[in-house]
Amino acid sequence: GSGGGSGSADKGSGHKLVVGFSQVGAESGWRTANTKSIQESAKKAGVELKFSDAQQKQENQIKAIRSFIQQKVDVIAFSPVVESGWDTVLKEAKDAHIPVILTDRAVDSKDESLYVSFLGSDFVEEGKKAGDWLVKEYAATSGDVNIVQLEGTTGSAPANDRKSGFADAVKGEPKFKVVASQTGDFTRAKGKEVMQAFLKSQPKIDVLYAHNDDMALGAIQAIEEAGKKPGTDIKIVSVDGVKDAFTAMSQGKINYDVECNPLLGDQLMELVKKVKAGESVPRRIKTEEGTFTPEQAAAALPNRQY
Amino acid sequence: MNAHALLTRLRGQIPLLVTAVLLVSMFSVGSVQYEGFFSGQVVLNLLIDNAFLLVVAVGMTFVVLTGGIDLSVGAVVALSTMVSAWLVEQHGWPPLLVIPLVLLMGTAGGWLMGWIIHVFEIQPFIVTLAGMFLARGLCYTISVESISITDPQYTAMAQTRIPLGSLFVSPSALIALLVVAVAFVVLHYTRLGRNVYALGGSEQSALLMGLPVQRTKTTVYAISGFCSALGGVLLTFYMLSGYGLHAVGLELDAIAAVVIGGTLLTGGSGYLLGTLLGVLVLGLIQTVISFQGTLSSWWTRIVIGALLFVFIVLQRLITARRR
Amino acid sequence: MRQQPVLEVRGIRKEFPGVVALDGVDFRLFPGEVHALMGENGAGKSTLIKVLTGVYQSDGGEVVLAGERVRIAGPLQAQQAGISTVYQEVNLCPNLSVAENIFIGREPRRFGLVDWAAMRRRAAELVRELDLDVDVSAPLNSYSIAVQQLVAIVRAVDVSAKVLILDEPTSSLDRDEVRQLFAVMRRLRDQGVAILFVSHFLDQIYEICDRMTVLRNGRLEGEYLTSELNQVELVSRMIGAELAGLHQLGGGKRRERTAPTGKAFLQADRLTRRGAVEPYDLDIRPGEVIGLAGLLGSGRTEAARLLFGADQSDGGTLRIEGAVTALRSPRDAIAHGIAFCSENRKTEGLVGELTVRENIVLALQASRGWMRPLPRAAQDAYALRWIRALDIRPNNPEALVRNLSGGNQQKVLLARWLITDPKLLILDEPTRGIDVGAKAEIQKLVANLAEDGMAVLFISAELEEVLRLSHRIGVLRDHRMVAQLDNDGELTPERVMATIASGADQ
Amino acid sequence: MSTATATSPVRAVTRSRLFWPAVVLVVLLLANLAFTPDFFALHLRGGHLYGSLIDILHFGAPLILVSLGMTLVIATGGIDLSVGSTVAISGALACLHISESTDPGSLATVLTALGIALGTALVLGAVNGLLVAKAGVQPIIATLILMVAGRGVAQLITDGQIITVTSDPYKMIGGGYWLTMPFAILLSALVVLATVLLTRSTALGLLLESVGGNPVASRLVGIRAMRLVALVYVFSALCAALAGLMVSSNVSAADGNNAGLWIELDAILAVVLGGTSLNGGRFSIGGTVLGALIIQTLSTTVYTIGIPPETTLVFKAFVVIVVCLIQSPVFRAKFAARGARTRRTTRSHTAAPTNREVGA
Ligand SMILES: Nc1ncnc2c1ncn2[C@@H]1O[C@H](COP(=O)(O)OP(=O)(O)OP(=O)(O)O)[C@@H](O)[C@H]1O
Ligand SMILES: Nc1ncnc2c1ncn2[C@@H]1O[C@H](COP(=O)(O)OP(=O)(O)OP(=O)(O)O)[C@@H](O)[C@H]1O
Ligand SMILES: [Mg+2]
Ligand SMILES: [Mg+2]
Repeated sequence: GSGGGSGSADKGSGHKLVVGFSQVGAESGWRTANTKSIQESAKKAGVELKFSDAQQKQENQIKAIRSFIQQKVDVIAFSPVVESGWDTVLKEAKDAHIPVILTDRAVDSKDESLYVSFLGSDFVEEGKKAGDWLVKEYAATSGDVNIVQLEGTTGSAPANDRKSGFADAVKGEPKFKVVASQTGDFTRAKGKEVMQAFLKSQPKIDVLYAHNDDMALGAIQAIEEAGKKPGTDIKIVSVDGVKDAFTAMSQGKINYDVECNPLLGDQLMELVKKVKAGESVPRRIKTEEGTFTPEQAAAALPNRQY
Repeated sequence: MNAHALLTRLRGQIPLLVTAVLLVSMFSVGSVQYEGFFSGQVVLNLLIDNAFLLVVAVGMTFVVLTGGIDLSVGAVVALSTMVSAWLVEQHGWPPLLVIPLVLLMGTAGGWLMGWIIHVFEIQPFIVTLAGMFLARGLCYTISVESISITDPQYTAMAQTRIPLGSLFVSPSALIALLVVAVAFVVLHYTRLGRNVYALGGSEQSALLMGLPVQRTKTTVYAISGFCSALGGVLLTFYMLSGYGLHAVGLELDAIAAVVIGGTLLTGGSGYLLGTLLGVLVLGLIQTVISFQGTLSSWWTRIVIGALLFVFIVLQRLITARRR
Repeated sequence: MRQQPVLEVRGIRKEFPGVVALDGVDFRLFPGEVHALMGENGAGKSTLIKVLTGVYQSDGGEVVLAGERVRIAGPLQAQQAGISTVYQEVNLCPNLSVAENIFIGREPRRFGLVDWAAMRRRAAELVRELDLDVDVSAPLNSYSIAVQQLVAIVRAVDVSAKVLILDEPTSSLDRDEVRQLFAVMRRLRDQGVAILFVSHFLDQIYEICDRMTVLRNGRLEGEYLTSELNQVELVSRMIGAELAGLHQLGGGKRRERTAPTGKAFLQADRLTRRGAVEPYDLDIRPGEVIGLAGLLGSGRTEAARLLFGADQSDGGTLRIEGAVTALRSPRDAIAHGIAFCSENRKTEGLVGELTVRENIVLALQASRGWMRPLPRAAQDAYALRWIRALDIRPNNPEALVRNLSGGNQQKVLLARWLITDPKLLILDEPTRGIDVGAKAEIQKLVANLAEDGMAVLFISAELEEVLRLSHRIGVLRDHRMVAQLDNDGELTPERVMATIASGADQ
Repeated sequence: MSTATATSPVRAVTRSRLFWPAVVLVVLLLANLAFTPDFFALHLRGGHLYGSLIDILHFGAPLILVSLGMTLVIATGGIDLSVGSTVAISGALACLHISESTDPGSLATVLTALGIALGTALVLGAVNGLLVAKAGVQPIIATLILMVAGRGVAQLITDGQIITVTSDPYKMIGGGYWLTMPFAILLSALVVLATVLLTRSTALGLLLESVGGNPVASRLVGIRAMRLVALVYVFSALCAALAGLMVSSNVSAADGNNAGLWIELDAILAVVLGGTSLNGGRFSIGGTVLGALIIQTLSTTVYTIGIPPETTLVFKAFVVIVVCLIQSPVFRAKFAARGARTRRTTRSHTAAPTNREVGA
């Protein structure tokens, strides 16, 4: 790969650290918070950040990474749009001796040496947490528990993983029945629209599991307009933990929220420095993420940034 | 042939020249703006990164020239990547069997859409939109996950680099250029090509002049289907994965490339080389964006729009003045 | 009698929703004959031709080609069966070059690839045979409708066919082209080609045709030898009644004219546009009819377009009612009371998918602006009045113009401009494709309008018509106005032709 | 073909361009009835009409508005891809203003918010109009620019976040009720009515159809084509903006990233299903409304009969294609006809969008 040549070799260590970061896009508030956190921490850490937005297109992300290689950055970090299909470009980076860090989503590449570390949350885990809570919550009841699910954008990694994680958690007990499951594209409007249809077509709904808070918030409105009480008539489990959701929780409208922390800027910068300094870093770093009950949420609400 | 004829011929080419000039000036601006921009490799990367778009746009050019439109291309690309990955990875079919199969599938799909459009006189927009839904839908019915490809032949195609001096291109880029060359010959030196233009000029007249309207139409959509499938194959090489969400909105990029290249959406007039330029313009804009590494997500979009705006307006003004 | 017909149809029936276009029509075409298909506007001529060539499928009857029954699926099959056709409206591809329009579908090829050089060469030869001076590599739409019509003819004639069908090929050709065309037709006839010829010019029919078939309202009126049926009888067969005022046909006596005096409504002074017309002067007084004569492509249309602001003049001045005016757009011209009825009804005139009524009121409505719509009642009144006055068929104001016959479309276009009652009416080939009866009517109409003080600029390829109507005749040649002849009693077509030929008045 | 010719009233109805879209809509609705028996049930709940049909109208309202503007654009032979972005921008602007104002609840605040949103839309539309009419850029590319950039602008306004507002007057537009009906339905009905009047009781409709049908001729009859075309894009932008307000007000939040995403496709589809040709010329507002409702019903159907998300698209594809076939006169003829002859006849005098002059 003459593209990068002996890329980072010729940069003195006194030289300001240059990181190329390729973001998926700006499809949600969560994503924006994630971007912001990274940009700010970079400023704080005195790292020069080359940021590029792929607008949900893997090919754009690949182009971006290529151009990082061209520009001979010191470290490349990116949150993959999707797990697969990165080997080629990552090889180019490797040939150019530029270490790569993954954030927020892993890649399924066989060749371990292509990236040094993966920093981020585990969507399957999140789904499981949501499911586990449900199992505990309904440990007492014996009757059927009718669940409706608002899925994320069809085919997107978080949607797939949160679905499967949740399914694993509840499959142990046959009383949990997912009676309806539709995509709400991670948006409030869709969430509301779909929930409204569910409320009409489903005679009995006990639980709503939403793949993200925006859809949950949309659904809450639908439930209220149908004259039911969200959180009591229909229990609501959701993922993300954005501020608006916490507000809703503090009003008891959401029963359980699994955090998916976008604020991994500082951790990333730490990692970058370590990697650059040649220290060994763990291959997998989980972002510290909690789960929230209404009480905890109410407590955490005041100092919630996003 | 006389001077006047030469002049008219030249006048026909002016939009093309203007576009080319604008493209070059855009590149030079980028070169002075960003370090490392002015390198042969950047130019070659334009081809490498946009090979599949180029192929798709070529197919789209045929359709648009007849006054039609094909919205299914993006989805067909995705479907091709999906089917390839699925067959190769999960059924262990040999690539040399899978690739022709995928191409055949795309062609057949296109042909079918063309047939429906012509025989039932339904507007291309809807038929191909339905095609788009169907193709994407089929992707998900195969799998909602993305399937990554580890097959050695594919990885080879993905990672071979054909060196040009100190630079390199990918096989895909060469394939794309080949497609352009072939398409050029077809459009300008075969009866099919001329019929395409005639159809775009006036379908009624084409019919009354005894041209094979139905055959031409179906063929054109078949070509577009083929190109989409081939684009899908190239994308598979590029991404080494099949995924239902690949190439979302690609149809718009393709149409944009075609139209920027000076082809009229109403059909009948346009240039294949224009499409090549159009693709390069879009690619160059992307490159500028990625070199300009400080743009926030939304400024990225705004700047893309702005660049497009400047380009289009200049293109219009200059060509308009020349007329 | 003679050998069997190459083409024969029996009991052909063709219905369109609401209209029976053809009803049990029989028709025979023999090799080596020129056969006229006669009938009023809307009689069914073009429909019959479209059925013969598979554009429409008949709802009844049979087509027999060279002795055997055939089902012609479409124009392509018709061509393969040896039927070559020029349809009524110019049906070529405006975006392609002249050469391509002539050869598309049968391009000369080398190694399977289109041989452009050869194509242009041969196209140039063919065009020259009709001594047309056009650049065959220029796009067709850069040429006037007449040129386009000739290109269509060239295309049809060049394929060596058994049957040649020409639907009103001469509607906007002038004498010379017609002569050229007839020469070609005779040559082909002598080679045994059967030619079906449609025209509303009786003289042409009698000059070239051996036999004719007359249609009336979609029914067969009869088949006659040209020699056995004189013009007056023919016309009465066509319209099914004794035509009052037949004297107005063919030649006819000139109407008495006293060239109006008084100040001009419009004065063009050295008006010019590069590449279209050389500087020319022209005064038009209220009540005056000015004719423009010239060969095809001489610049009559261009000259007229300048007076309407359809093209911008780039030299000279234009006075309207004494005041210097620059017409920036047709809208300006219309505001000054000028109307322009284009020679090209298909691309510059009608809006196909609008109804007859809507097309008729369009210009008037446009000048009123969208805020002041014509009341529906008024629209209907206008439509019905002119449908009756010009005998537009079908007489249904809600019929789509697209579905009208060529001549009837032309009438609609005329009506559109007449209802605006302009101060200056520019008519470019207004009687294109209009049948004898209606033509007489329209000529009378124009004359009367002039008598009532309307200024008229009248362009027609048919010199007699120009002479019959106009007080003064401007003669154009190679885009130059070479003379203006006062049309006193003495002016003859020959003299005008001479002027055109010599490029000066003697 | 003209329907005014002496035909029985029944024929006249079946010939009307609205007939087949209507049939399709009814069939779709009935299909739902099969799965959810009380699909048509309407009952009052807290003074609000409540039921699936209301939902369809309610969620369809924004699409109807956008399609309305799109119809006129398409009538002039153009197309407007930027509506989606306009939807996002207007919602974002309004919500931003309200959320920043001191008392979000006040009518004044909301009205100014609307003013800002609609005013901006006006400008955006004017830009499109000028690009198309004055600069002569092809509509699809001219509006593509705003489609791309506009989304960015919307995100810029919301700072990529979701702006939540709590303001009853604002909530009214998209979420509120009036006379037991969702206000959104009434509002869009009003706009549709106004547009019908505007186009059909003035000469606007005729002039638009003429410009779309034959631009050259239109110029020669002195129609101010340029102005009309520009105007139409402005109108389209305004409709989109109004739709944007509805969408954001309905969830009382502005989502610059997702609001109105891909709505342009749905809108165009609605117009085409409504029987308006993309080549310009004749347009049918009634048809467009039906088209929009068909689309909305379709997605509701998907939710209610529980088609799994991964097969949703396949389902939609089939419905769309079936709908088109039913609407295609040729198909119906082929379906009805025995043998080739009748087949070919119909083909020739049903004007395909492309062939403009079958007669003469
Ligand atoms: N596609 C169509 N749909 C409906 N009616 C049609 C169609 N084409 C032709 N007609 C009707 O059929 C009749 C015959 O039309 P046709 O064009 O054959 O007349 P024509 O003899 O060619 O007249 P002209 O001398 O003006 O060309 C007319 O009344 C016309 O309105
Ligand atoms: N619409 C047009 N655009 C460009 N050039 C044209 C156009 N129409 C005609 N011309 C050119 O101008 C010349 C004059 O054509 P024009 O139609 O004005 O002559 P004319 O005397 O009206 O001939 P015709 O009898 O064919 O109308 C034609 O030879 C043609 O080359
Ligand atoms: Mg005719
Ligand atoms: Mg002329």
